[in-house]
Amino acid sequence: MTEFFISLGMNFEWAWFTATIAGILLIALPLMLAVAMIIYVDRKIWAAMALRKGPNVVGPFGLLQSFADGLKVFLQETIIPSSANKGLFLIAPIITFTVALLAWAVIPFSETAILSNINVGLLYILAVSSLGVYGVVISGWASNSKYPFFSAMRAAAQMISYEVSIGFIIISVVLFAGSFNMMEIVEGQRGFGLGFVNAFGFNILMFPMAIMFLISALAETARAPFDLTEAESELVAGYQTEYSSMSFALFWLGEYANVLLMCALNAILFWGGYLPPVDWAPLYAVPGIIWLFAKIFFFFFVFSWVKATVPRYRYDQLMRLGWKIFLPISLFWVFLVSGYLMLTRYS
Amino acid sequence: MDLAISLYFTRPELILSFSGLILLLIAAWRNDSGKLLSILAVAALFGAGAYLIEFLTNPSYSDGGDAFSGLYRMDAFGSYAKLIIYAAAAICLIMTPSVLTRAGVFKPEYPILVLFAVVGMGIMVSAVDFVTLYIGLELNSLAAYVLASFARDDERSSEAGLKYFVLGALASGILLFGMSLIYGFTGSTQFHLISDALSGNIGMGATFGLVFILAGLAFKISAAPFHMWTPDVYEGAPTPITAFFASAPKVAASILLVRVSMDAFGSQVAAWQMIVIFVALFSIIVGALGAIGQQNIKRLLAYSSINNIGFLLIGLAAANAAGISGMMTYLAIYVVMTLGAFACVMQLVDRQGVVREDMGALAGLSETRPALAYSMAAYMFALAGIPPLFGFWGKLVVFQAAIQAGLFPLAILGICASVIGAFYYLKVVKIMFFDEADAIIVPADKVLAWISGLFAIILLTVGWMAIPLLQHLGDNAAAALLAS
Amino acid sequence: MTDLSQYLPIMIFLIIALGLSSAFVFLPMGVSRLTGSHKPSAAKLAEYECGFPAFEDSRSQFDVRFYLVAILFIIFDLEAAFLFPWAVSLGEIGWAGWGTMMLFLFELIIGFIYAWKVGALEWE
Amino acid sequence: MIGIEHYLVVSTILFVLGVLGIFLNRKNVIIILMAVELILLAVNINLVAFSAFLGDLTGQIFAMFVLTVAAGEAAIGLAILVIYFRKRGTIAVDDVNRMKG
Amino acid sequence: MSAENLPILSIMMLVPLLASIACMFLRDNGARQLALGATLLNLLLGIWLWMSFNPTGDQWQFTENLDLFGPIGYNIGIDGISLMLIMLSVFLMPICIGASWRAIDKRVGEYMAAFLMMEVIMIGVFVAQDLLLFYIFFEAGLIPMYLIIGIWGGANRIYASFKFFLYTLLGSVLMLLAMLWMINEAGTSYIPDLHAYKFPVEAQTWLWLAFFASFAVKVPMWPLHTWLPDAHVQAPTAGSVILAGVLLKLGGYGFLRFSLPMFPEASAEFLWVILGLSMVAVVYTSLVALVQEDMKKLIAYSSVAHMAIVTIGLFAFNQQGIEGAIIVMLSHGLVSGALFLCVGVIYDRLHTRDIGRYGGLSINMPKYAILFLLFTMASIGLPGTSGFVGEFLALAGIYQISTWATLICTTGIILGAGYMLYLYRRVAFGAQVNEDAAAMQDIDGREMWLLAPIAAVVLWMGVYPESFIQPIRRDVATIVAHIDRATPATDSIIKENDKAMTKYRVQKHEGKEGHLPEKSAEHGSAH
Repeated sequence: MTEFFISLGMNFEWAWFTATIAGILLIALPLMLAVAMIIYVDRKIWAAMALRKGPNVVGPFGLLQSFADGLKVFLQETIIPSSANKGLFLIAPIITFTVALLAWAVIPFSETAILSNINVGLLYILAVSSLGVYGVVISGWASNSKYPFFSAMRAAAQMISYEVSIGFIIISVVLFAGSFNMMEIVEGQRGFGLGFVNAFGFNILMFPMAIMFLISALAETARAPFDLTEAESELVAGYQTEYSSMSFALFWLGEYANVLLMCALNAILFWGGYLPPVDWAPLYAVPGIIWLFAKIFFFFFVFSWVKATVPRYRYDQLMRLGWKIFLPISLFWVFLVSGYLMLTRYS
Repeated sequence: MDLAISLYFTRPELILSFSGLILLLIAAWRNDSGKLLSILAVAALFGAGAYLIEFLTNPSYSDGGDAFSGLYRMDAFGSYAKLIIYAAAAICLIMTPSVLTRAGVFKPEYPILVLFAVVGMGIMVSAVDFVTLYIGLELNSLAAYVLASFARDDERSSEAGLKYFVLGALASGILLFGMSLIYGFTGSTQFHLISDALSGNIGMGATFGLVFILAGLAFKISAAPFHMWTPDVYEGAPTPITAFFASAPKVAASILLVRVSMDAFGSQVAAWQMIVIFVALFSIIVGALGAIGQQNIKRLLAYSSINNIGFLLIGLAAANAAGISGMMTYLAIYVVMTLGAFACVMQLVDRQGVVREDMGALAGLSETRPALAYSMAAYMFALAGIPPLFGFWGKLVVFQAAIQAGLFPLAILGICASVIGAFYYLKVVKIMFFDEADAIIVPADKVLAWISGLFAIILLTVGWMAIPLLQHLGDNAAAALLAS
Repeated sequence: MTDLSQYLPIMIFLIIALGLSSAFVFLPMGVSRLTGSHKPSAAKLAEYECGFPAFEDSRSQFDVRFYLVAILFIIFDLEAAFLFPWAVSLGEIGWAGWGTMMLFLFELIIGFIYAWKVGALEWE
Repeated sequence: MIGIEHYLVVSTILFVLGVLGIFLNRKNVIIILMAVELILLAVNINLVAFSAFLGDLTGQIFAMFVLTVAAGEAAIGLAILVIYFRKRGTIAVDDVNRMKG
Repeated sequence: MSAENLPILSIMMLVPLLASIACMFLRDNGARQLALGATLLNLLLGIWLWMSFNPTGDQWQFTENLDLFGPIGYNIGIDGISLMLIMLSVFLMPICIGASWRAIDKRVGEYMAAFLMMEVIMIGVFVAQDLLLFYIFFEAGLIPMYLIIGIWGGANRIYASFKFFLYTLLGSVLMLLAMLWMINEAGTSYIPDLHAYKFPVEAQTWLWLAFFASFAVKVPMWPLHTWLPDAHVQAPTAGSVILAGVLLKLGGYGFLRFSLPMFPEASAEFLWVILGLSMVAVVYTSLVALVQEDMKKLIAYSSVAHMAIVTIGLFAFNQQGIEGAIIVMLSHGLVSGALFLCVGVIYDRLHTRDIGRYGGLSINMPKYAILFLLFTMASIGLPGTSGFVGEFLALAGIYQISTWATLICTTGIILGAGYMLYLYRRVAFGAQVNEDAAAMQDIDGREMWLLAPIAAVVLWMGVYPESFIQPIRRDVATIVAHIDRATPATDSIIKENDKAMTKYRVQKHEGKEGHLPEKSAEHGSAH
């Protein structure tokens, strides 16, 4: 893109700067749009599975429902509870949303479309998504109210628990890809399976990891069946209970942005990212970004599907799954994968 | 093969760590296996110690060798130190079960934590690189923090753990900051490279680094003016654990200090000598004065340990072979004295079953429990450095080194301050022998009685016979350290 | 030195994202004042408590197991930190490097088993 | 251009803040724990900066170890604090005074 | 049979050592009997030792050298001086045990053990031929003495025991440093070798001061003597006996064995210190003694005065002075010990040491009065008693160095006569003002057995001192020869006469014994 701005007569620095800004906006704004749409989609899928209609009033097929909701919260009064820590109370949604946006900086949308092709991209994502816990904990703490507080504690414990196994799962991927660079991880999947399938997940060793990652992603984003932070009967609306107006919406947006990010990571880490499913020349005619979006959408569909169909876990079950099942398995898999690679690739 | 040699050199640590891990598994399944694990841990210490003997007796090994490309050195110096450490830890492990069981806090984790701490100490004394040093130090410290607060339901124990943790962590931080500066200004973390890089005039940054490192290590050996945590931790921690703190980690940290000073900063003796002299004198005086008013025996022994560290540092201040050798001898004797004294303290249980730590419990002990009183008196006189108790020899060798190095003011001040120290040791003896009996102390556990008695006899007799051996080991150790 | 210029866009992104989310938070506050929907009242500003006033400080003691999880997380996450550089350089460090890390993992697993057996992982 | 001394200044400031945090803080033990972490952070900045400027990897490896140990330390510190709190019901610094002498 | 073939010195230390350990486990009477038996056995061994000692043989006899303790050589051996002091110790020991026979009724086993341990240590100090070994024994004596004073002492015993311990410890630690320096410098800790080694003069100053710190406290010299009255008053009778009889001699022995032969130049340089302090001590402590109401305190102060005579004699740098000093040490050991026993006798009956509570004891306790009189006279230095010989020789020796010192010290003797006679008058003569004192029994058989032997030896030493001078003459001569190079300048006004007198004395001995080495005779008459 820099070249394009240079061709407009800018010098390199300005061109680069403009291109970067443009790139950022090209990520951030569509993302917000996508989140708005995905909320609609979520509701639609959910409704369809429950044989309901879902939003269907605002706009054609209710397409504009999310925008209407957005407008409504935008115009609402922002209530800051009198007992809350004002500063922290307002910072929490900012953190949540900023972090949710920030992770997208290293996602490769196609061979060329990546904002920042850093060498430790995956590590960056891990780091940034860990920061999300701060938003949660701060919101719960600053609300100075029982339910948000408990919810925040639960959410934090849940997120960090699954982060551990996500970390180990990621190591399996990195072992195969030999790099933390997101681009290289995707490229490493080109023709990975039997010489023509573009996916780590195709490998018999990696498939279980792909599944575990998907489930961990559900837990990490507190989606059903792991949405214990907002188990209505106990904790009302979770850690955002005290929030209102756009602050509330930011949590909502951030959450969905994270869901999308997890879907994207699923696609990138295990299912070839922007590559077509198989390494067959005609498929490359379709732009990579379409492949990626398709995959993201597929995983989002899975997320919605799960939400609509699977009953909620108990908290102890959730923790047991994370600590006693995923963690040992993923640890064992590190051994397995590295041993396999030592025997095959590196010997 | 390089790795094979490295593993060969690190066998003591390997044995101990694997024993620790296996014991951990046993502890996980059997919650009542504390005694068994203690025995196994002692066996592991013996096993690891057996490998050290080989290093100490075979002269071709004495200069040792580097393992893991210069991170770790096995030599006579480290081996001797480890021998002392292992012995101290083993004795603590033998003494502990009955006492902690009586207090109701004995858990199978205890011997395991001790083992891990010992592994850390082993790494500390063998470290010739800041990274290894730090790892060893922290492995030791982390286990020690937990041990300090081992009696979870005792307020004082948890407070001791907290204090120990906070100040220990601060010390580590200061030490690390110093290390990072030294690394930055010399470009290496390996001792011999640092020593090379530091020859000649050194700049501000390196000087700061040196001072920070010394301060951090002074914290770890609880030398004044970085001693403030010691009395509280010693008082709060369960007594057998205090005994452990006063013995093995002290040895390890002192040895570490010696190695860092002589090895890494060997080219800058003048830069640290004054600091060490100051710390030594200050420790002697603070230890002596601080102990005088104490009403708690464990606090008194804490100050006594500060005092003793001061004397020990005189050997380091001398910065010569005699000084190093003297320190080794001092440490070996110090461990016996300290453990013996704590073995006595652990026997102070009165008829109501109350564990006594106050001086009052000692009153008239010579009439109610003469054997205990006499052994305690032996430790007090030994710690004061009065012949014919063997504690005298330790003081003598360090002062000899100071004299050899021409540090007359240090020697004179130090030895005069030792008289102040003698005052409070005498006070303990006075309470036991001259005062009227207050509490009735019941006969305690046989093991403790045996240990306290045996060590007292060692200090009176066997110790003197061991001088040639101690000197041989010490000289070898010093030679190995200075050769590197 | 490694090229850090790739991180500059992230920096810019951070600024933009912060600005964006701050705008989202503070803009409605201004808007609501303009539109007149900003009408705070004591009841409205009270914390949520199912309709009755709060009995006690909401930041009361909470379950120690949360601490436990936090501690476990710190430990395991940082073990993973050792695995990251190892994973990318597995090809260069060979069997010795692999063996060493397996040894490390083995020790980690023993600790894990211990934690499991003593019930540190139980939530019940 | 940012030179090594800038890193040093930052790390020194952090270090001093950490140390002061321990000694001047009269409120809460948790703050002390954070101050300790701050000190270690200062060290890490130093190590990484030196490592980069010296072109020597040791510093970064050292930093990794420091990180890990810091985590272990934090975990143990937290654990000790929990049992302390359970017993005393407070974590105010001024209340850590059961033993005097 | 000669004692040469046996490690007799070790045996003499081993006997009380074993007995001491055994006493720890014995009940009252068993411990008493064992202790008495062991000390008597040691006395017999001592007599045998004396008889086997050859005053003309090697300087060091009965040597045993064992390389058992690394740098601390187990080198022991004796010369005449050591022999005499060992004899003093083993002689006083059974008497001490006897004196405690009834007076001590609590923790008898430990008490006896402590005394026996003291005996081991005292013998050890006198036989040690290794610097470190000497130091170990020298300082080890603190522990049993501390316990003796602290456990079995009087009302204020704790203060006294602490003072005793810390004073002496502070003095001796500096000596330790000096010893370490010497070992470092000379490369040996063997005392005979160190005698031969010439330390640099500048270093000697410091070394001498360090040794002085230790010995001056031990002797004790004014103004470091303040621990002594306290310790004496509070210690049990036998403790006082040992303290005055032997422990004070350690200081004198130290000066003789170390300060003088090893640092002659420094000794000469610091002569004025010794003389000055001694002069003050003689006069001052005598005056203090005059006003004492407590018998033990009085005798304690008299000890300080007497020991000042010892130091004066030692630093006379000539044969008479040193011989005299040694005889004073022996004599004072016996006499002050006996005086403490005398005090103990009446203290056991009335439980007070207040002079005013007694009076007219010669009426109801005639035997006691006679013995007490004898010891009083010996203390004063009446001719015919041991006190006279030593003091005369010592003063004659110092007279060659300093007329003034002699003059002042002689006044001290007069003052000594004053306070001792005053004491005796108040106790033994006069009216029987107190009924309970008047009702006291005369000394019984046990007490007689304690005092009579001392009385006999005191008279022996007074009448025929040659028995005691003969073993030491050669050793003193060796020392004098050795320190000759540093003999200080004198302010004596009768140098010539003095010279003649010395010569006369030496010739007399030569004529009599006929085996005095030529060399020492010359040096003995140097001036």
